[in-house]
Amino acid sequence: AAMAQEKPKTIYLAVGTTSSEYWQEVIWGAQQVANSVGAKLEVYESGFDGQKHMQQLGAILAAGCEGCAFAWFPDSTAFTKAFVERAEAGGAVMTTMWNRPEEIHPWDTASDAWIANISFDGVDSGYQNGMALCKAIGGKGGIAVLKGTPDNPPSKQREIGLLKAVSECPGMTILDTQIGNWGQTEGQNITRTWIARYGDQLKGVFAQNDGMALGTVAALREKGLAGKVPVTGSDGSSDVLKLIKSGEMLSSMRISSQLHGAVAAALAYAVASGDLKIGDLAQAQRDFYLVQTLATKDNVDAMLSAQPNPADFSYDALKKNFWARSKGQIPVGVN
Amino acid sequence: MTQAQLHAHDTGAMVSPRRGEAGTQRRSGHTALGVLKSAGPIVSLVAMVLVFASLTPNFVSAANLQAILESAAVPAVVTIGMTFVLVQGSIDLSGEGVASLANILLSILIANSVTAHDLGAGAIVVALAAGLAVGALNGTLYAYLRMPSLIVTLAMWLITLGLAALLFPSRQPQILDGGFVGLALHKHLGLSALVYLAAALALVAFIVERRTKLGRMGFAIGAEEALVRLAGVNVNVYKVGAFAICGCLTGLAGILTAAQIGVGNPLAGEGLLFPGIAACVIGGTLLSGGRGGVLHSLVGVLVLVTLRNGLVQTGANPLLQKAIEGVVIVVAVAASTWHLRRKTRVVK
Amino acid sequence: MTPVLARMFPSIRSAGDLLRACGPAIVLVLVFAAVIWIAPGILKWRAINALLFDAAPLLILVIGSTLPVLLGCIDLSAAAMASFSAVVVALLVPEFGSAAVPMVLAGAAGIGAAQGWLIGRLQIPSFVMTLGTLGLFSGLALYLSNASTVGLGPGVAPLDFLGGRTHGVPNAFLAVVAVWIFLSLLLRFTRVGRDIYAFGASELAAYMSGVRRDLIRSCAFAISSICAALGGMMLLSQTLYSAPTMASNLLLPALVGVVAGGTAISGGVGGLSASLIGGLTAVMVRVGATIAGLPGAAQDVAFGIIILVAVAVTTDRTKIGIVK
Amino acid sequence: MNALLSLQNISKRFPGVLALDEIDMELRQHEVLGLIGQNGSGKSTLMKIIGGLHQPSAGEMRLRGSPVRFGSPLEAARAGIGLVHQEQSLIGNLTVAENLFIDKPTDFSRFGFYRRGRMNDAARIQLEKVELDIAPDTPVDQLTFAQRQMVELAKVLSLEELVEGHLIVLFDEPTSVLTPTEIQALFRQVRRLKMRSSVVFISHRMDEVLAISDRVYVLSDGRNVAERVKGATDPDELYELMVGRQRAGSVLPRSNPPDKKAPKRLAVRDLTVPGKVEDVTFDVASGEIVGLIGVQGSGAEAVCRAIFGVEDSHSGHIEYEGRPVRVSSPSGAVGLGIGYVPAERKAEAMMKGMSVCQNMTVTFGSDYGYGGLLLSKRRERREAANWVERLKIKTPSLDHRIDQLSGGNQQKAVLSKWLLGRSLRLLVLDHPTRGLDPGARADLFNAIRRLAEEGLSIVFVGDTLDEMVTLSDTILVLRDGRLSQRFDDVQAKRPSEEDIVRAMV
Ligand SMILES: Nc1ncnc2c1ncn2[C@@H]1O[C@H](COP(=O)(O)OP(=O)(O)OP(=O)(O)O)[C@@H](O)[C@H]1O
Ligand SMILES: Nc1ncnc2c1ncn2[C@@H]1O[C@H](COP(=O)(O)OP(=O)(O)OP(=O)(O)O)[C@@H](O)[C@H]1O
Ligand SMILES: [Mg+2]
Ligand SMILES: [Mg+2]
Repeated sequence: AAMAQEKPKTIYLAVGTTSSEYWQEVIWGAQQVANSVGAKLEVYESGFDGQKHMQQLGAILAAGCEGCAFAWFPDSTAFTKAFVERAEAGGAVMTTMWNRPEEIHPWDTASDAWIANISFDGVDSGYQNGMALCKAIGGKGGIAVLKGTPDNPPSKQREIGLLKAVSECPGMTILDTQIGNWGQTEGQNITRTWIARYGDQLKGVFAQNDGMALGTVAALREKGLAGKVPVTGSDGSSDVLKLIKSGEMLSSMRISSQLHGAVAAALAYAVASGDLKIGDLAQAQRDFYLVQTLATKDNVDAMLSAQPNPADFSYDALKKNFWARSKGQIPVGVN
Repeated sequence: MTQAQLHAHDTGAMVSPRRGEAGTQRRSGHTALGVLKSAGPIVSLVAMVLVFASLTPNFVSAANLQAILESAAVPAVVTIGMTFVLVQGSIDLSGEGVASLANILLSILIANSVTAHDLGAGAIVVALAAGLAVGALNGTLYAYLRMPSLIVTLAMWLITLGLAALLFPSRQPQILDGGFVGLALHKHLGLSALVYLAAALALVAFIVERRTKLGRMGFAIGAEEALVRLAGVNVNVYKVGAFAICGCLTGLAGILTAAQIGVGNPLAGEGLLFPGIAACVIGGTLLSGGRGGVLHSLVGVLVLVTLRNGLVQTGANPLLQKAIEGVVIVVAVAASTWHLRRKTRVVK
Repeated sequence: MTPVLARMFPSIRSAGDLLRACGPAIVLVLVFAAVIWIAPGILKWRAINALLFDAAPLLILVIGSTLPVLLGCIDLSAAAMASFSAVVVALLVPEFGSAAVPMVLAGAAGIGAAQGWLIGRLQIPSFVMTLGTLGLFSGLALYLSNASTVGLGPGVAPLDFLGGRTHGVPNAFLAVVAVWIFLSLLLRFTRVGRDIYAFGASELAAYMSGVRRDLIRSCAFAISSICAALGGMMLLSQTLYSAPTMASNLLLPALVGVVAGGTAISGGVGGLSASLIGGLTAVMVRVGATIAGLPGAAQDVAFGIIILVAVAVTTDRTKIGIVK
Repeated sequence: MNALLSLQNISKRFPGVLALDEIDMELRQHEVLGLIGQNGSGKSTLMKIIGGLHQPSAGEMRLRGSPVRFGSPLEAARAGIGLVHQEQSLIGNLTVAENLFIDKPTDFSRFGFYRRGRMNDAARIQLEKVELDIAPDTPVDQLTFAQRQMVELAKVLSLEELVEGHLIVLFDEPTSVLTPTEIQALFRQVRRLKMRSSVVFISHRMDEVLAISDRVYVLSDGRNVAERVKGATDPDELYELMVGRQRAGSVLPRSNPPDKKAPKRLAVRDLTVPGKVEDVTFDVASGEIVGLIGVQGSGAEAVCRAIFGVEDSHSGHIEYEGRPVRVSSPSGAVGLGIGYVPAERKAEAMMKGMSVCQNMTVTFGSDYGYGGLLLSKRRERREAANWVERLKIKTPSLDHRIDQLSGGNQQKAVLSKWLLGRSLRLLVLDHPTRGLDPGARADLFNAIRRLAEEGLSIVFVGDTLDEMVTLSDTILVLRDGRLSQRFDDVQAKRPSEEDIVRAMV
């Protein structure tokens, strides 16, 4: 890639949707980076339609984009390779978020353009939430599982983590697994059906994200069961934190979405502006998880009162060590 | 012999009784065959209940019936509105966007955790008005500019969804208005106010459909628009009316979703549209217009909701549920319109 | 108009007709001009070339979806079919190698034809039938792939070809052009084409004139399915990974493309050139919105408004008595 | 006499067509005014202008001396003007009562809600006028065709109660689909109506027009060419004024009687269509014209449709050119060389929005191409042009939209769709002359006769006995779905009409 010493004026950020708190925070994080270097942040939304992002990337590259900085969300793992290869062909550099096929990595594919892949550990999320659930139900009883869209890596990882927890908590059994497609209403309808089907047998619900967990809580409320049947989610969105505080939810894996956006943007900018050379990066710096914390009743107050400080997300602050909050390299064979 | 004389002659010839004389016959719905034919969708519903009941004993429990009715409430509201449009032979695809827009409007205007507004019932009025306005705009573009409703509402789908996203205040607003959230929470006879609201709306819609000019002209337009125009009826007004009703009810559905979950969601309408249309058609409302109605569509909603519930109850492979649903839609529609098959029938 | 032109385009009889016939093309030119104005860099051959490469899957879907629409039907399952066939190809390649591609295309043709045939036999609206198969294909794609992305190694000649370039032109786009030419000839110069238009203008009258409607419907839906499968493979050749939902979002843009070109949703009016223009318009609008730097949600709003304007301008209301 | 309604220099221009060209007309009080003219001469357009459906492009309309302009049928109805349309205009899924008042200023709805009781009571009164014993809340699609026509009549009669003062009632070809009994009932109503209204009556049957009208206007090409008073004219003169040629001998006699020994083209044995036709057996020789007749509902139409394969189910044997065949769809029939012109031209035979040429070549155009699959537009256009000339189809060009032709010309274009087929050997015609003017009918008959002489076999269901006797070689009479009598060699020994009628009842 062209290591233009001239600083990029724009950072291009691709997001799944602007209609969710997580993505809004990602945008916010990236915006702080852009602000701090005086660059413009352009946000591209796809509604999780990979084709749309392909066309948008194509349009940007077509208009001429040597040495551009991209922080990109591949809508599904199927598109990752195409995105990074295009960035390479267009002479740009790119960081990716979340979705990467298990068998390709930034150092073996489009390695001059693909700076890094930044994600969160879904197995860990599933495991910790699962163990919290195990504890909450006293190590015994049936739980039900709400999965996200079935072909999505975080959904699979969180399921693997849960299964690990189940194997360590032999009294906890999985009554049923259904696909809720990350949606609130679907989560609500499925949970209603579970309540009717399992009645008292249903001791807990493991929802793979906060949206479905919200639907689950709504269904439990209808039956006066909210707070009695523990529910776990993942993302740590503000409304779920409030539910954890009120006791209607048990836990949720809080990921730092601002950090996700900021690190992805900062790394892309760093390479595009020549502050960092791809060739100097180790594998652990190119494929890593960011830290995450399980939100429970014990720490939720602190989380709720914490206000992100823009200064922490400035380019200069991050540049001190882009990997300061990395949880380490993503294990091989996993994504 | 002149032709006039000839006519006088075969005067006698023509008095022989004709076949199929309606004479004293009343409505087809009152004949045994008529009842059976329009009962097709109900028969499929009953058959489905029987199948699931035999597969899992829990299926017919009171708790599960409540679950089914609660899950049917919001789709029913959407479907009632959609029926008015389909009966006229047009289609409204904008539902997902409209419901999302109404949902987000409501949740940022009612007492909530993100914005400072607290309009109370005023928020509901604004959100409903937005639905109504989009519906009326759909109808106006379709009726007065003569653009196909499919494409008008498809574009409006994108526009309203975009507006909902633009209005989204970067965090999901939690709704703090206890009375509003209570709509979904307080139960009477085991059912929330939403179910009663849906039932009441169905009743009102049924009366509108059968007893008002708007309802009756809707059927007429669906069957013979050209003739209705020929009679000098201002068809466009009724078209706009139907789309406005549809938009308003779809907006209401978005509002009710907010009551159910307790948080605003700019994607609240997702997954409402195609099942809504499928429900109408399964119930016996023809996409070509002129036939069917609110009660038909309600049966269709129950068929779909029962199916989804039953698939979960019986533990069908979750990956295959969509596929099973697809097949059931086709089979249910084919079965409920089987008696209409004719060589010369046109179905597009 | 000169007599020769009048003979070639008998339906154009006045300036108004001419304007309406050219409306979609004018809209395309205007949109393109706007894009050039925003970003002159787009005029480079490399840029256009890349755009065509990206647009190919959508364009082929638009072309395929046109045939059912010409009948007055609709094929909602096309995008799901594209994902489904991409998944099946990826699954079959380890076993059958390059032969997987023609196998899947043939399978798609068969499934499409069966779909069309069932619409006639069961007499259910195509909207419902294809809504059902939309669910069926996406469910099967999930099930067969076990809900995961399936990688595709190199060495699948047909897919390598689709992903490659000839004299710098993307082969995928060449394939689109080839399909477009072939189908245009089919529509214009063969009995099948004539029957499709007759069916669209009045199914009953066409049936009573001896048009074999089951056959025609099957043909149209088979072509739609083949094009969808081809679109799925183009996508696959770009990403080299298949996912069970990878093309699902193409459904609406494909329909928009068909209609924005001036093909009437009620059937009998329009054609493939119109669709190609409409599809390119849909692509250019998105490109323009992207380059203009509109925020994501505003892009949707702008896209919606442009569709409304384009359709308002290009709908030929004289040929459709009653608009539904 | 004082003119109730007078039209001065009324013109109506449609895109590309001048339908009315400076028409003057006067309608007096208490009179029945007959209006005749060839297909496409502008009769319906004139009625629609008076009825408020169209607005004139130029000219003035005066009602009781003061100029008026109706923007809609409702405005016309308020002024006491009612129109019975040429095509039936009832809406199938509305009730009889709703249909009766759909285009009237009524107070049967309040705040958009219907007051059904009042509406049905009012409807009952109207139905009694036309002696129709049906419940006012019956959906119209449950009525028979003729019942519907009577409802159409009641619909216009209901103006009597709703509007004060003198009425104007316009009948656009009300009789073309009525049986003689019903025509008599209609005429009784018209005569009764004269007490408080003026009537305009359009028909293609000269004798009917003369029987009911006090005065007759003749239209031609959108112009008013003649005015005649009852008693001072006769059908032949009217015909001449209208068509511009002699009536006598308008249908040519058959030059060569069909060869009785020629091989059978079609043999129908024990044909049964459930609920419509029972055990019907007959033969059609090559070049023979077989006329089927019976009262409405006697099964003639079902026989035609069964032969063409569009009845949903039928049993019995059909032999075609000596081979037993099962025809289960029109395409199957076409493959055998059988064609069918249905009675419902608009819905079943014509592709609206497509050109004359496209309509003509849809079935057999590929015969002029290559290998049955590739088309040759040049050759098929030449053939289409050939038939346009032969049948004297009046169209500006081959590429004119078929629905903008007059009824008779539409019918000829539909007919030539079949004649284009070189392999066509049997043509089934179901009421082919419905709505045609006498000149067009004569043209059509001559064409059919000529084709039969060339060897085409024809099965024909006609509108009147006169038609049957004029054209058929053999007449088969159907009664209640069964064959009740046959008359052979009709052209040689004409059966008396009494005989035929006797077989029908
Ligand atoms: N007896 C019947 N009753 C009701 N509907 C029927 C009956 N027979 C056929 N149909 C319906 O009419 C449709 C048309 O059938 P038909 O075989 O006449 O035409 P087709 O198969 O389209 O013609 P072709 O064979 O030329 O393609 C069928 O698909 C079927 O749904
Ligand atoms: N809506 C229209 N648009 C364009 N041309 C029309 C329209 N209505 C009628 N015409 C044309 O106007 C002329 C007069 O038609 P009109 O229907 O008044 O004839 P008519 O005398 O009633 O014929 P018929 O005896 O067949 O009923 C015809 O040439 C017809 O094609
Ligand atoms: Mg007329
Ligand atoms: Mg067949």
